[in-house]
Amino acid sequence: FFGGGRQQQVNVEAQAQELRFYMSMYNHMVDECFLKCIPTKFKEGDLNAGETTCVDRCAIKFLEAHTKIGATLQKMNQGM
Amino acid sequence: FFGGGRQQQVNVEAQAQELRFYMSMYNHMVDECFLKCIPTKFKEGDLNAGETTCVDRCAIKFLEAHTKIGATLQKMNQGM
Amino acid sequence: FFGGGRQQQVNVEAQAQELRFYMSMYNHMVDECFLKCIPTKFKEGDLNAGETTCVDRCAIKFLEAHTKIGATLQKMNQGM
Amino acid sequence: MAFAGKVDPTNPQMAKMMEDMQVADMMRLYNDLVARCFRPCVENFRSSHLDSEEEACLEKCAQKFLKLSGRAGMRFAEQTEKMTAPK
Amino acid sequence: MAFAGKVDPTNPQMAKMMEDMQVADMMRLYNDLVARCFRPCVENFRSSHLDSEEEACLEKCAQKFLKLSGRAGMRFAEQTEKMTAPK
Amino acid sequence: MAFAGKVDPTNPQMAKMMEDMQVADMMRLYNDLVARCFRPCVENFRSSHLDSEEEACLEKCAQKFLKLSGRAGMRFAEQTEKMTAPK
Repeated sequence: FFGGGRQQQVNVEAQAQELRFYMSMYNHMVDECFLKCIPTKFKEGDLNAGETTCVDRCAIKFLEAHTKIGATLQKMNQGM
Repeated sequence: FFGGGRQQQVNVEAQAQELRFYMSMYNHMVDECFLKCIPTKFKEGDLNAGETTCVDRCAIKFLEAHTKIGATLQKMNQGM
Repeated sequence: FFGGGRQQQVNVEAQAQELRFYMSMYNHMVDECFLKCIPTKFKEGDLNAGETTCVDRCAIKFLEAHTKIGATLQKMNQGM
Repeated sequence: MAFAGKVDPTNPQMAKMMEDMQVADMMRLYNDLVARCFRPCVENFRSSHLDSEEEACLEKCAQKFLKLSGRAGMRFAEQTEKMTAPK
Repeated sequence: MAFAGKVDPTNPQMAKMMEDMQVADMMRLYNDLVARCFRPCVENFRSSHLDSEEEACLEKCAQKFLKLSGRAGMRFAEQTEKMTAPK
Repeated sequence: MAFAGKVDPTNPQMAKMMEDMQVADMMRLYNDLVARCFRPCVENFRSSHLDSEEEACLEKCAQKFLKLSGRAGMRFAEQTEKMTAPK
């Protein structure tokens, strides 16, 4: 019970790091999908049908790429 | 009077965050205006007359864009 | 001897800042050399002979550029 | 945030941290968005002021970006939930 | 890390700090690598899933990047040692 | 810095924080500048050493960038002062 403050501190930092990881992953995803799906002539403020479909697919493919690259990193780490 | 340290601490952090905001804004402005105003064949170390005028206008337009986008964000926040 | 904790704290922060500087320098170097030496059609997972030579030279040239720009910054600081 | 489910918000330290991170992220978003939209929307420097076409372009760019962020966030939340689902 | 020689690892505060920085750097590397390889490798959005060609491209991209990092790290260590050598 | 007016420098904690941020910003500037100028100035890898043309290019690039920073900083200070002027 005593010393719990310290334990909690460590825990908060670990969770903060995890949260930062997810935020960075999400921000990268948004960046890449904006680049891939939105032509730079902005005709309107809404996403049109084609853009919406593109974003949905882009987001899912980006997360698959995340998994794929994670697996590659792990394989290489073990191989060395 | 007691507990003033804590108050001051909060204040320092808030000001630090504001300062970081302005630094980031300024750094982005410099990046964009370098990109827009300076051709990558660097003929001399000084800014020539055309580049100087371009930088002045670019800086002002960038800050106007900052205001415009801030207003757009606020409008959207309220609309949702 | 007393108060050594404070001294050490300062020292740790200074070393942390130095380490962050070297990490950023190294990360920029890797980014630039990937851009310069690796065509985006990835034919294999290994570096081929041409790419390996290019990376070696690119890394050394990047560090020379670091020194050169450091000297330029210093010269300008003194001139002003 | 799309990943709010990743942490325990009943812990007051955690809640404070998340709040700080959200403010920092909002500021980052704002500054990045200005640069991102400035680049394609403002291309001439014959005057010191935005013309109406540039203003319209910036507004549409920001709106589109935020809508894309929201949409992508929905997919992000669904997919990361799926990955961590079978507790 | 190529610059591990820059600090005193016997200091426990220093060791803790280096460990934290290494974890943060690894996470940054991972996220950056995904974006970096996604850009050239995934170009069509006619489907919601990676095809085998895209998967192979992502894998080769990640492998090449890590090998380049290692190689460049060797040059980095050699050269920065040279600069700081005559103590 | 162009935005030094944004904070109270008589507060010692604030002064310490600004000093730390200035050091960090200077380091960031230095590293970013190297990458920014390396990209257009160094294009061939037939040798391991910079030739005189590349060196001259790097120097002019850094000088131009710093002069642009200073100029843009003046405009930045003027405009942000205007925005916050009527205290």
